Amino acid sequence: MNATQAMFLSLLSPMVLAFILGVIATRVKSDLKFPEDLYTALTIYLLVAIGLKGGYKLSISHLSDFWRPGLATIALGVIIPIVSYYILRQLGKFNVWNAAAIAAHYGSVSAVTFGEAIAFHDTLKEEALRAAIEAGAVAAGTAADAPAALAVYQAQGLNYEGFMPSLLTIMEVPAILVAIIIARLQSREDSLDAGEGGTMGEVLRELLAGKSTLLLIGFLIVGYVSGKRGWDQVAPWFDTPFRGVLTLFLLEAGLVTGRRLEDLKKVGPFLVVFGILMPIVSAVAGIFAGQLAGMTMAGATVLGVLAASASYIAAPAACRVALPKASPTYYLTASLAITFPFNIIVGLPLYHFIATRVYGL
Amino acid sequence: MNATQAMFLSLLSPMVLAFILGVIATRVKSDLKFPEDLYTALTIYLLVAIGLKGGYKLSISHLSDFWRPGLATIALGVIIPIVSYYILRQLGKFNVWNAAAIAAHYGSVSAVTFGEAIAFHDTLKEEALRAAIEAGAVAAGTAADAPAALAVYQAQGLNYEGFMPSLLTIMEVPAILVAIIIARLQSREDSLDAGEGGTMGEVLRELLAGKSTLLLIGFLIVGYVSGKRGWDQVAPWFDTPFRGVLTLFLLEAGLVTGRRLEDLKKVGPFLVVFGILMPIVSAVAGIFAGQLAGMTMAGATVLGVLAASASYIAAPAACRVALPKASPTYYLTASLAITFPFNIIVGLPLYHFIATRVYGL
Amino acid sequence: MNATQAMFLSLLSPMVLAFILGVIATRVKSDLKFPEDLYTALTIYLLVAIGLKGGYKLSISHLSDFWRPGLATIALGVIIPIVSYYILRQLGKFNVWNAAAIAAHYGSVSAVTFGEAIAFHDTLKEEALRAAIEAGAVAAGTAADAPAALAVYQAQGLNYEGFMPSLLTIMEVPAILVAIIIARLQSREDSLDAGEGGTMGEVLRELLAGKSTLLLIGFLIVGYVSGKRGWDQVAPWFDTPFRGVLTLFLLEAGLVTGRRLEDLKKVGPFLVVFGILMPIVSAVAGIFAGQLAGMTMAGATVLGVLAASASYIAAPAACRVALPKASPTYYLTASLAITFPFNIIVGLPLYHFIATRVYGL
Amino acid sequence: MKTSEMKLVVIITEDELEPRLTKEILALGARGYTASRVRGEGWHGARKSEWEGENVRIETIVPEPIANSILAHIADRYLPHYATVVYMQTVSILRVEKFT
Amino acid sequence: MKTSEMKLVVIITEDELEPRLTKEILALGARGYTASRVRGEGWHGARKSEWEGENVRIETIVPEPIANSILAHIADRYLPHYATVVYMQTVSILRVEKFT
Amino acid sequence: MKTSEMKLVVIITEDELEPRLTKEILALGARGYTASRVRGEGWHGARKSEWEGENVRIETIVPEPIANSILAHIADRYLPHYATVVYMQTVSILRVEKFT
Ligand SMILES: Nc1ncnc2c1ncn2[C@@H]1O[C@H](COP(=O)(O)O)[C@@H](O)[C@H]1O
Ligand SMILES: Nc1ncnc2c1ncn2[C@@H]1O[C@H](COP(=O)(O)O)[C@@H](O)[C@H]1O
Ligand SMILES: Nc1ncnc2c1ncn2[C@@H]1O[C@H](COP(=O)(O)O)[C@@H](O)[C@H]1O
Ligand code: NA
Ligand code: NA
Ligand code: NA
Repeated sequence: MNATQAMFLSLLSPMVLAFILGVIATRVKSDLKFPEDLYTALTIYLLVAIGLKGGYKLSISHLSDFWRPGLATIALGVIIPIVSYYILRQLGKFNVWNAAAIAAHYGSVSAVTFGEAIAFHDTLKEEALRAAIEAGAVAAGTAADAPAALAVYQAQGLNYEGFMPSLLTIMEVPAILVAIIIARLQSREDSLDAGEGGTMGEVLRELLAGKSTLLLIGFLIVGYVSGKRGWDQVAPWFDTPFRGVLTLFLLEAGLVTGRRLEDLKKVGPFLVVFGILMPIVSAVAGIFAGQLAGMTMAGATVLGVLAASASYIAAPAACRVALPKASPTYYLTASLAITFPFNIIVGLPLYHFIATRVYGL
Repeated sequence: MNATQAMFLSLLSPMVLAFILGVIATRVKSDLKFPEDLYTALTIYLLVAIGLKGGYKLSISHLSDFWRPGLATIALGVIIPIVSYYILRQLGKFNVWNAAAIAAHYGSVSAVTFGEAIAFHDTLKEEALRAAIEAGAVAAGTAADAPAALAVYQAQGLNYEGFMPSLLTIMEVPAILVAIIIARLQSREDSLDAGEGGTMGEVLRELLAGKSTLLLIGFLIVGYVSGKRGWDQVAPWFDTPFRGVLTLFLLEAGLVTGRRLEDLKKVGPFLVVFGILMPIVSAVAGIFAGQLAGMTMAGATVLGVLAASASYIAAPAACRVALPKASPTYYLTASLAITFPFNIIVGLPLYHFIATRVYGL
Repeated sequence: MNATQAMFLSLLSPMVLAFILGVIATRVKSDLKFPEDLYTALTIYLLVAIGLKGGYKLSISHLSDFWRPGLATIALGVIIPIVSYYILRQLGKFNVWNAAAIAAHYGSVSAVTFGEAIAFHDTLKEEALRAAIEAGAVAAGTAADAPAALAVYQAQGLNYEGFMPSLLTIMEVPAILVAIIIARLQSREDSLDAGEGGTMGEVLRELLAGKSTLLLIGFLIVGYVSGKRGWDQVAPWFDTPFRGVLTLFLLEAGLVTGRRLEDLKKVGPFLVVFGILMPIVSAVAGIFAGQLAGMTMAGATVLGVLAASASYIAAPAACRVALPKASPTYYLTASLAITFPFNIIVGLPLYHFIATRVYGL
Repeated sequence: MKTSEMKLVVIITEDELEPRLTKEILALGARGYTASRVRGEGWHGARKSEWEGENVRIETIVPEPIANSILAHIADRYLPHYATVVYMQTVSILRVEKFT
Repeated sequence: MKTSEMKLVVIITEDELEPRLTKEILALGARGYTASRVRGEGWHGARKSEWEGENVRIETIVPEPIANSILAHIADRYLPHYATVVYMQTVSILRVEKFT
Repeated sequence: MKTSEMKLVVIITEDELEPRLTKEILALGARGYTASRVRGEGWHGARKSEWEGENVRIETIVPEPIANSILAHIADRYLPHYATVVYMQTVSILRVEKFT
């Protein structure tokens, strides 16, 4: 599949279009508003669904290949915030606190962007199967999970590793810790440890017990332990309707992003450029790291997406506790109003395209 | 299918029974109460689902037949509020504001009634297929969307046009504008234009950016643009469980209606009679208009249902802004506590029956 | 299937694991929190789904066998609270009000425990079918509801009666009335009847119009009346995803239970022991009663589960009105933090094992 | 701005009582009220979840005599039976006609 | 504790007006506000469900002169057109710099 | 009605702090409190969505000495670190035993 087709496929998906519609709705001052708690409910659904599916996939795959991608993921989670921090300090002239907080967000990950990457690959697979059927390469009516279909995906590098959600979880935490350590070293102020809430231990506990990490790791284990039998019981709720629910979620994300767009002026042009270029740099790093770690092309692409994505569930909560002097306007606007839409709309097909070049497929 | 059977089929559907149960629950003073935001969440689901399906259907059908039904719809949207207004003023002795506001509601449409009309036709199709299988006309095990099944529906006039949700959207707006214009002409008071919120331009913007219009039009476009590929991705969430979700929604609608029943005394017998006869008149007008416009029998029936239905999402919001002197007790009670249940319980099979006579099927 | 396997199967289900994860989340002080209204929304879904399925199953089964299980259920609903009351008074030294309120909870039932029992049996059936296919007893690819599959379930006593949800509803009410009557007789205080809210009539009305009874009975009737045709319309929403939704619900139940665990100290060791032993006693009584009433093994097991389960929707609401002097700390902690997890985790496979012994299968 | 003085009565009680209590407040002469969903702890223990019940906070601005009859009514019918707290303050308002 | 006196202005009005009204309050000099979701009844009938609309309750602590301009603004722009109630009280606060 | 005077202390702060703060208020001698979900703006910017966090509004009726220790506690532990506003008023209450 070439770049234009992939771009097209991604842009015309109901998920991306719903996101754009949400942004437009705030621009035309629509009274459309999601109920206060629906966003939280959808987040819980998303995290549980991703965790469960990852755990199930893990339970049916070989773990021996896991350690290298795991190491690559940790490396990305450590390097990206350090690089981001220096760029933000040196070129962006941000103060220590804001630079560290933004760096924490860009080193960490976004589960929704990950979900959309999964949905994007599912669509790519369906397209590949359809094309193969049309070309007569496989029999008409071949089921999406029949061996013949899997071979088609395989040939086009569309099967990602089952443990991708584990990598999502792994990459969530280190960047935030790294950014906090940098901020402390730089500010030479240990007062943070003395103040209310905020010793390193507390921050770590907060991160591991934080809802996104807890749901992801927790349901990864649930999915792993309950295996195929468990998965079959819950798949009609957590798998089949996944892309439909994601459509609703992205509509809401569009509404939130649209409201944030007004803050773009406040954050200045540097952060806008950073919010677009940094993900591309990280994605490329992620794809190469994935290849080095011996991952499939789809796996490396998704690792690239993880590297490119900026957190907006775990990181904001952690920064409120650990870096209270950083301004939410900067880190929320950058991750939500710039990087998130960029990744969803342009990034996914772009990273897929880069990966096909890197893998020579 | 004869009138009694259709009546029976409609009355015994879980959706209608859930509505009746909701009304009973308030009558026996049950503590059953929907969470404050569940109603809004269900409304969003419903509007997105209707829009998406309509857009998808539109993308696979010929648009050349669209302009005549479109015109018929606009004509209904203009004429029904005018007729309603004069009936309410002359016979009902309502003041200008209340007559205009009620007329706006009856000229506009109810997406839930539309959803129930779709569900009703889906059930009719299933019944027709079952009967055909029993009669040996088609092979046992014929899938609901197999060509043989489609032929069965066709023969019985059960296939409605793919663009019906577009007509729903089209009919939502004009009646409200017409009613407001009437109110201003009649009251010779241009103060409205001068006051806070409420110039015609503002009202129009409010209507087009209003959540029901925005979601319907927006997802109609999303569904159209993302086509069959997009639809397949989201159908397990927005199509397969549609009637189940509608059942929950109608339970909640029943609770709201039940609470409103107490207001029946306040609004007086005239409005009760109006709330039952006006929909029938409008439905007949809608069916004939549909036939004139060359629509299928099912399409004309649904157009009749649209004409008969009274708005309770878009119109109340608009009237609060544009006709603040009208009393919500009248327009909400009439549309919610009289016309909505009448249409759901008696109207659907009745209009279907009328349509079979008009079309001679 | 032997006891260890069943235990294993139950413990490793996503539902039970989600419950355990919820408890752990509160223990590690996670910020994971369900939106305020999501719990209510899930409860409504659960009750409607159980009622509808029961009604549909009832509509396709013979009612002649119903009266004996019905009587057995009422007998259990009367005897369990009496026995509980005397144990709590004599051995536990609780005062009249608290003893009566706790007895009301243990005589009544928990719809979630029932739902989990149904899910447990569905899993047992799937396992039995898988085993039969592996053993070559039935052909590979046999559908879960094919006659051959039903014969497999039959042979292993895994088919429960279609009217089980009716029994759930029947057992909900009497215990609460019995407990209130006991409290009044014992306290020789008729002031209750005189005070605000709380005559027997009011309590009965409150119970029958209470949301859990109303939804269960209401949708049992809806399901019965709309039959197979109605069921097919709503099953994709109320049946297929049931176990997935239950997983979310049990996660939330785990969070609530976890928060209650702190109250364990307050209620003292007697109530902890009571909360574990009483359900076992009741379950055994329920299984024997079921056998006496001529029920299938699975039916008797589910009756045992009903007897063992303690209410936490209907009973707390009723006790707040009728026994305001009883302390919620006792009855909520006992039913939610002790008996509910015990039944879900250990009880289900244990009662299933006991039933296989009683039935000699 | 020219303002007048009125009494603000605030009642915090069990949420199931809202329909009944608001009807009574209006019957006692109040021209309106505002209600919101709250949770809390007090003599009757915690009321902060679905399981234990939650509370409602009702505030109404009324002339002093009506405030007194509302307080008397609450003291008589609610305080002895239900988890209830009530308090009163003086507030400055615009448009005295809206409240009398 | 050493406390200072400030005015607390409370506005109850139609929820759709929240974005506009809060912007205006800040423009008039308030340094912050707190808003919550409420329902109620009054001259304009019941506003307690999605269908009829709901209300918002906005409270803001401000120095007296700003309180007066907020009241004047409400009297001019909201009271005649929308379901609105407004009242003012005196409160004791800590950290006067936060409000001026 | 015979009423007594008490202090009403209202605290608006970050919602994550609710469990901790309410525990402390009760430890300082309050016999109860009422909490509700609010949003707002102030020195620390907007707090009106899941993303930025929301606020909680806690009100507690207490005798004057306890009110003072609550204010001192807030001034010491919350005002310097968290988005917090606190104010105090005098209210008339029924049933003084409930609050002392
Ligand atoms: N001292 C207090 N200050 C503020 N609210 C209170 C106080 N005491 C009780 N409440 C509220 O009033 C409700 C009923 O109080 P009680 O009757 O004391 O249980 C509680 O659930 C709290 O929401
Ligand atoms: N006397 C009152 N006391 C407290 N709140 C009131 C009062 N009157 C009206 N309200 C509130 O203010 C809103 C608008 O009032 P109104 O303009 O009188 O309809 C109502 O929906 C109530 O929430
Ligand atoms: N002047 C004010 N009046 C009322 N509420 C305020 C005011 N200033 C701040 N708040 C509330 O207190 C929270 C914290 O304030 P701050 O510490 O100033 O950011 C805000 O989010 C508002 O909800
Ligand atoms: Na990243
Ligand atoms: Na109409
Ligand atoms: Na029981």
